[in-house]
Amino acid sequence: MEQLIKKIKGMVHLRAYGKQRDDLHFVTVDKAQLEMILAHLKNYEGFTHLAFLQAVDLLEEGKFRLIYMLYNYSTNVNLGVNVLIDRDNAEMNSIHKLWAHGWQYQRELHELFGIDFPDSPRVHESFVLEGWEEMPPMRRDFDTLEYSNRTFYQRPGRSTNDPAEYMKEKIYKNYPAAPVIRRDNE
Amino acid sequence: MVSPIYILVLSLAAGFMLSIFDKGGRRLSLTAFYGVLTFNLAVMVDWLYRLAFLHAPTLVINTAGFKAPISINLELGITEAFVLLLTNLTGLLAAVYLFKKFKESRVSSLILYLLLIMGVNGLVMTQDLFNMFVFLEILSISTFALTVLTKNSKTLSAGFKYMIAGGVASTFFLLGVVFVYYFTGSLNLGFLRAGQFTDAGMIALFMLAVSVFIELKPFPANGWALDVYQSVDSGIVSVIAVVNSAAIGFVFYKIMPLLPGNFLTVFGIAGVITFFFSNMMGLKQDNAKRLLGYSSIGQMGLLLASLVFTANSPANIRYLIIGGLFINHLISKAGLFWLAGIVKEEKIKDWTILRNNKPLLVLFGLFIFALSGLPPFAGFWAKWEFVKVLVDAKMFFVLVSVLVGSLFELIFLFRWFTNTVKEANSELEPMDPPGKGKAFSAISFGLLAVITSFGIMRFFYEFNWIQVLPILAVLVITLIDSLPSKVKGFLSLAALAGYGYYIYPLLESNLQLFFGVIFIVGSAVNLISTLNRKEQSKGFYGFLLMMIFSFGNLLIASTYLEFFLSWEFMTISSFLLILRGQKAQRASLMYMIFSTAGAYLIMAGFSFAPALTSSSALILAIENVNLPLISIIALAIGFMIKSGSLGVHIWLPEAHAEAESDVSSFISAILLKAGVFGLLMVAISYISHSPNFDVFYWIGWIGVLTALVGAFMASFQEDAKRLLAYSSMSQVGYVVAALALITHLGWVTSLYLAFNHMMFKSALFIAIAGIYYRTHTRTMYKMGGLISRMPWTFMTVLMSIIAVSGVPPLSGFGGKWLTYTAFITKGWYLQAGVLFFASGISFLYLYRLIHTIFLGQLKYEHQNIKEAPAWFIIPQYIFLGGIMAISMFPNLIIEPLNSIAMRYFSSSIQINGLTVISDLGYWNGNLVMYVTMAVFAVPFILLMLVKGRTQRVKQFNIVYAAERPESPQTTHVAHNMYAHYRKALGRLTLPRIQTFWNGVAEWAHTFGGFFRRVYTGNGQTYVLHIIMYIVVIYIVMGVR
Amino acid sequence: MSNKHIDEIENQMKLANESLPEKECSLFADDRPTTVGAFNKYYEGFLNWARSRSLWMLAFGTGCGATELRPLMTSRYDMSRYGIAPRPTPRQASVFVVGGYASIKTIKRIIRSYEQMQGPKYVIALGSCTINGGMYYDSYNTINRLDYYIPVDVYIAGCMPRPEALIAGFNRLKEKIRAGECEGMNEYVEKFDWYKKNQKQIIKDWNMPDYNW
Amino acid sequence: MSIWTQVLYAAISVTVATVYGLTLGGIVRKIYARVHGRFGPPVWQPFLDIIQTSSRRVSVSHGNMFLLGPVFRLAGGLGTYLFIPVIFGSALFGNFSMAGDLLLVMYFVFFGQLGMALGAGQGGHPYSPLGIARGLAQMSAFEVPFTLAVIAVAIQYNSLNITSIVAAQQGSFLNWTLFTNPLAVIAAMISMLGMNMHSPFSIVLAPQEIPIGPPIEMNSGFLSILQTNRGLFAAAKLVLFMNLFFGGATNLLEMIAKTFFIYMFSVFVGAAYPRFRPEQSFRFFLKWPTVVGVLSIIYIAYLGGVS
Repeated sequence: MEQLIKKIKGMVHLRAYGKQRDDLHFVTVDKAQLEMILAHLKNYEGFTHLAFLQAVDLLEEGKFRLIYMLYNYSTNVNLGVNVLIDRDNAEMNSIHKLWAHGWQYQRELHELFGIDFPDSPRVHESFVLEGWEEMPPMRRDFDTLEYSNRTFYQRPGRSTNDPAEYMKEKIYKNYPAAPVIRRDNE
Repeated sequence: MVSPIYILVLSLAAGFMLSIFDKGGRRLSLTAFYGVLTFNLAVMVDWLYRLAFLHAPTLVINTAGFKAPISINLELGITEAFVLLLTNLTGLLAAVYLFKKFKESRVSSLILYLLLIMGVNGLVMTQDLFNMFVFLEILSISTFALTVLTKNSKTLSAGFKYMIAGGVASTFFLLGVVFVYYFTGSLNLGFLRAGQFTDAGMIALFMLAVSVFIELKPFPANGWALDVYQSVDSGIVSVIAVVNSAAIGFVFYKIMPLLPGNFLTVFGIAGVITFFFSNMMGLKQDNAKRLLGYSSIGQMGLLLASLVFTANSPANIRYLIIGGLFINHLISKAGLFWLAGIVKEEKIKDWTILRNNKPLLVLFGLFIFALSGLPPFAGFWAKWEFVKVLVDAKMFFVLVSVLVGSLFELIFLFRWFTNTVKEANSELEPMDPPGKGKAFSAISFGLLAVITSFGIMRFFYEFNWIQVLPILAVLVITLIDSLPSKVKGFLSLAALAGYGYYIYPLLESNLQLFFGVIFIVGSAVNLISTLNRKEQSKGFYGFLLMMIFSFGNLLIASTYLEFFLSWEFMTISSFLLILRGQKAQRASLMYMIFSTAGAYLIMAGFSFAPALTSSSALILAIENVNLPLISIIALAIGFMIKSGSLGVHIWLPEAHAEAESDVSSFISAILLKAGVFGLLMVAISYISHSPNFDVFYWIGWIGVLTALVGAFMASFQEDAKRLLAYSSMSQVGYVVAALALITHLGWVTSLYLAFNHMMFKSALFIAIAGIYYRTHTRTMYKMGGLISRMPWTFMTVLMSIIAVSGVPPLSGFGGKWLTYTAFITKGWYLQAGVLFFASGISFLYLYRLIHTIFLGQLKYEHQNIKEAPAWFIIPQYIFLGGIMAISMFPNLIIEPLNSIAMRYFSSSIQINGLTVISDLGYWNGNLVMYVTMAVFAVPFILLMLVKGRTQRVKQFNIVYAAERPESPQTTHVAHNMYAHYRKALGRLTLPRIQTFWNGVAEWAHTFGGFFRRVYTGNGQTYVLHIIMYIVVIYIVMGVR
Repeated sequence: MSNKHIDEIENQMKLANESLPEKECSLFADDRPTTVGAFNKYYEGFLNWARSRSLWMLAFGTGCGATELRPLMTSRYDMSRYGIAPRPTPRQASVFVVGGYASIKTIKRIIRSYEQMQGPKYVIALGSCTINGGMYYDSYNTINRLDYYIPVDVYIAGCMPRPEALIAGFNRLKEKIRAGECEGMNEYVEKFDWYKKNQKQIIKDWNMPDYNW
Repeated sequence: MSIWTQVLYAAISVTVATVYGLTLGGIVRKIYARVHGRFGPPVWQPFLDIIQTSSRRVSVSHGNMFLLGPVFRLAGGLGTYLFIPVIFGSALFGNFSMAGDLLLVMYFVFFGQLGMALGAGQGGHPYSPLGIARGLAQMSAFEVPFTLAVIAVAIQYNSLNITSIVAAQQGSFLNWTLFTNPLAVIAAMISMLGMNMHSPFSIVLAPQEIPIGPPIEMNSGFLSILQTNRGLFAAAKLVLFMNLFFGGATNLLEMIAKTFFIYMFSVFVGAAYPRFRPEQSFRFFLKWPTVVGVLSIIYIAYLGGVS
């Protein structure tokens, strides 16, 4: 794995590298070099499978992090290739030519985060939200509660409880403490 | 009274003088040239008239003042006069055809032409062997010189080969002449008798005969001739192919009496072989003139064979056969060569431009029909009689070769014809208008063909006018063809009514009457649907009437020939009707091939049959005829081809599907019944005599399997008409199977089914025609939901499919009940089981038909279409009325059928009031109908009570798994509806029979191609062929 | 009343179906649903008894609560002994069990299926989500109150309610049916415009007719 | 016997058959439930269901053919039943069997199926034709062994008249076709599995694949008619089988007892086997049952099976 990282380092500008587990690594690369490195990983390093493509809204930094999670079937290693893109007018190149099913992820990202993938087929069709008109709902500055209140007729009198507190209060009131199971090896 | 010697003299003299005349201008020389040719013709007309009608004695002309054998003498009998008349006529017309060429080319061509004609005349008339040699040489040289007049390297080499081969043949002839003179001291044919020849003399005769034979281009020693046909100018080729061959053929005819029997047989067989193989090789040809060349060679072979094999026949029959074949060949071949010159296209696929010139197209069709030996042209009669002669002489090998060879010939001719008429060709180049001379010649021969055919029919066979009525109908309708289609339609209907009125008294038995109803009344109702035609439909009604009249004539035909003639008329007219379909090229060709094969079998079958003893209609007279087994088999197969039985059915779906939609109903509902009628006729003869082989047991199995396979095939079709076509095949399979039971109940069943099928299949085809008229598609999955747009048509289809499927209470159930009862009574249990299976399968295709067209989702493009026009609706409801009537009162039909069958068997059913009782069970159609109505009413009332407030919704208001349908196309389940059945049956669904016939076609082509390799194109090889051929013949004949 | 007059009234009864493309308008029925009243008291009572003993449930799992329907069908709880049977098509079903949270996408299908059921029809709403949004009360994508979109006869609270609770709910429904209180079908028609307004407010992509017959 | 008496008798006979058929349906559901280890619905559940569906206040129709589809179906069931003599020698249960013989009954079965197929077809739902295509194809397959068996029976008794077939089996239970021609009975009983469309031959309704198939658009009153027919038609088929193969019945009790056991055969098979795929089903019927059917004919017709 180190060799691979080195190799990547030799090829592109490696912004960050992190190792989560033995079989789970993350690298962060530049936006412009992403396609190149993905193609390389797919064609020469055996990362033939795109497990998912997901985004994280880094509101505070004004960025989106896109995670291309690749998987190598022969070594059973996951490699997440991260790339940071601007949050305003977010736009990214499409990878549907590398992985045909990529268009579906991109369509999802377009709908839920508002990230555009100009070449991707059918990217502007609605994915799960049929006819959504507001701000893309997965952006962190979208206030779902406000939206829900505005749209979905809250039923008055609804209250929320913390389940643990609630159970202690209502069900186990008569018990001094919750029963604790002790095991020998502890 | 001019002595024919002047023909020779004048031709020769004119030949020498022409070059002098030419100095005075081409006009003068041409006048002299045509004058001489006309003179020749006039002399022959005169002589033929004298000989034939004034009974003048055979003219013998002695030259140089001596009598034969010292001098050369000429003879002009009626035969010579006849041949010369035709050859001179052809010579003249060919010259007319070549007028432009003659005007432009050097004068020598005129001289050569005259010499050629003189040679021909001399050859025919001379009685002296040496003289014959001289004329042969003259002919040969002038021919060669004429061929090279068309100047290009091809003709040069072709002509050279011709010359060489002619030289070789002449050498042998000369040797023969020398030997003959050596052994007999005479060269005069009149003085030479076969008996005078010793063994050595035989060699002389052999040389003589074989050289003439070589000149007639026998297979395979004929490569030298083919190039000439292909490369030389059409006008001249027509002379070579027709006139030269005729003269040489006549020479052979003249020396025939000298030859011993075994020589003749070998020559005859060689002729047949030539006929067979030339035609087989013709299959692969795509060059028009070369194809005609093959055909010419083949025809000459046939002519030769007929000369040999009819030697023992009565004179008039012999004249008919030889003369018929000869005239037919002469007219049609010359005509076709001339057309080839007019069209100026080498490849037959380029002949499509002929479509631009309708009269020429008609002429082309005429010649093709004549050459194929179809009635009413001379070749048909000759072939009919020839087959009879061959059968009487028990020459089965020859018979088969002749028939198969004829079939080959028909195949390539009709491929050419259908290709010309129907081949898809987006850009039709305009055709140059033919020169006047060219057109005149061709048209004259067209007329001559018609006149001779009428002559034969009128004078030789003395046919009643009713037998000729089909042809007359075509002619009359052609005359009024400029009238609007509707007027012609009504006139046809009136004509049909008149015809029906006329033949009604001629129908002596109930059986004829029954088929009369199917043929005439059924056709009349079907004809209503054609009244919807908007365009002028040129020629349509003529052929339609021809077909219907031929149906009727089948009923009243009282001899084999009359029957067969009507049968052939029916085939021709139905072929032409099918050919009118838009993409009917392949379909019609296949139909024609199979029909003709069937027709040949029928012809052979009739030839095997003993003579009729009574003068009543054939269907009745046949009772007293004990048909031999071979005749029964041949006839049965022939008729089963027409009724589309398994194995020979592959023409059927194509023809039904590709014919125009209002024609298909005729084909299915009525034409197929003609096959049944024929088969019934065979069966009638069969039952009256005790046969030792149970043919009909096997026919029964074929019928049963036809029913099953037809039903299966129908289930897998996407094309509505194809589906109905296979359904027809299946239903007629039932009819044939029931007929094959040869029991009373079986025949009642068979006729009941035939009648029922006529009604519901007409209704269905007309319904589909109406739908096609509105939607312009036959592909079922492109329709759907039409019930709301075409409720009347839907009703027809609904009722009809109930009638097809045999669900009570409609008439179909009667058919099923009779069928199973009949089969079980007879003891054909497994057959009954298979039939039941077939009837189960029929639900598949019937449901498919009605669902994919009428139910399900209506397509966007059909949202606003209208109900089919009334002209389509009216006949449908007439048929529906018929179905309802016999459903409600089955006795209407069961009783007459019972009486028909009782003529041949004792009755096996009782009719007790409205109940029909058989040995096994009983059936009361009337009560079933009432009970059905009652049981239908009860749930209906119940439903009205419980259904609550009903909302009528539209086609997209379906549950569709909580989604909404996207489009009617994707929501309508129609395409490949029975995929699962196909999957279950697996390899059983492969089209094996189709594959088989494709294999046969492939095989024939390969063989044709294989034998064609004999023709290397090398002159030396060809000479070698000739020598080897002579050697082989020599050995085969056993000349010592 | 003249024919013309009747036509006018009928035209008023028609739905606009504005969201359908032009060429599809003729493919969907555009009639307004109408109320259909009960029969006389005793006969209707008998029918209601029969209806309550034969509840045909639409087998359409609309949310996670549908998981609880499986044990209900199978041997452990065996709903068939109460006369409850699943039907695969809304045309034949009489009870619609809405299985928990309903996203916008799902509610569209729920409405379509509900309208395609033939009345009298009943709705059992399962789980807290259908009552007030449950744990998804603040989601941008799930509704909070089912009764704003279709009439509900019985709510079964819980997240999720166990099969026993479902059986209790069905029994409650039966009682209501027998008491003749389940007129959701007519209620829907009477407040049709209100329901449609609520539905269309959240379902922006309304590519179906206004009433799915 | 006047026509009105006959109609009255027929009405009684039909009612009895319907009630009986529906009860059988209830019993089947009970049995299935017990095989699953459930209590199952009460045996009268089918009646409740019919009342429930027919008491719907509204219904939806896709057109006239859709409306007539269920009518055709029930008329088919009624007709089939009415042309079968139910109880040997009984005027009350003799029905209209004088109108036709066994062939009429066999073909009247198709009347309802064809009509229903047309009605369902007009529903416009894609699953309807899918189900019908399966049903028709399966029908064409299972009719083969059944027909062969019927032909064998016809040969054996030299009659297609149901009454005389039953008459020939009277006397001792050893006269039943079951014992005199066992091969035919085997073929017929296997094809009955297909007719009754319990699994493994339940490919038409197949709720998990093509939710309920042809009647998917059928609702309210239309459905109740179909349900009624289901009871009646089941009874009709059973009575036919009883008459042909199990000696018929001389009284109502015997009829009920016999048909019950005939029916249980297909119920037990159905409870024990999973569903075939369509092509497996077709192939199954065209293989061994057909062979058995052919053997039965050979046995009867050629090997002197009729002693």
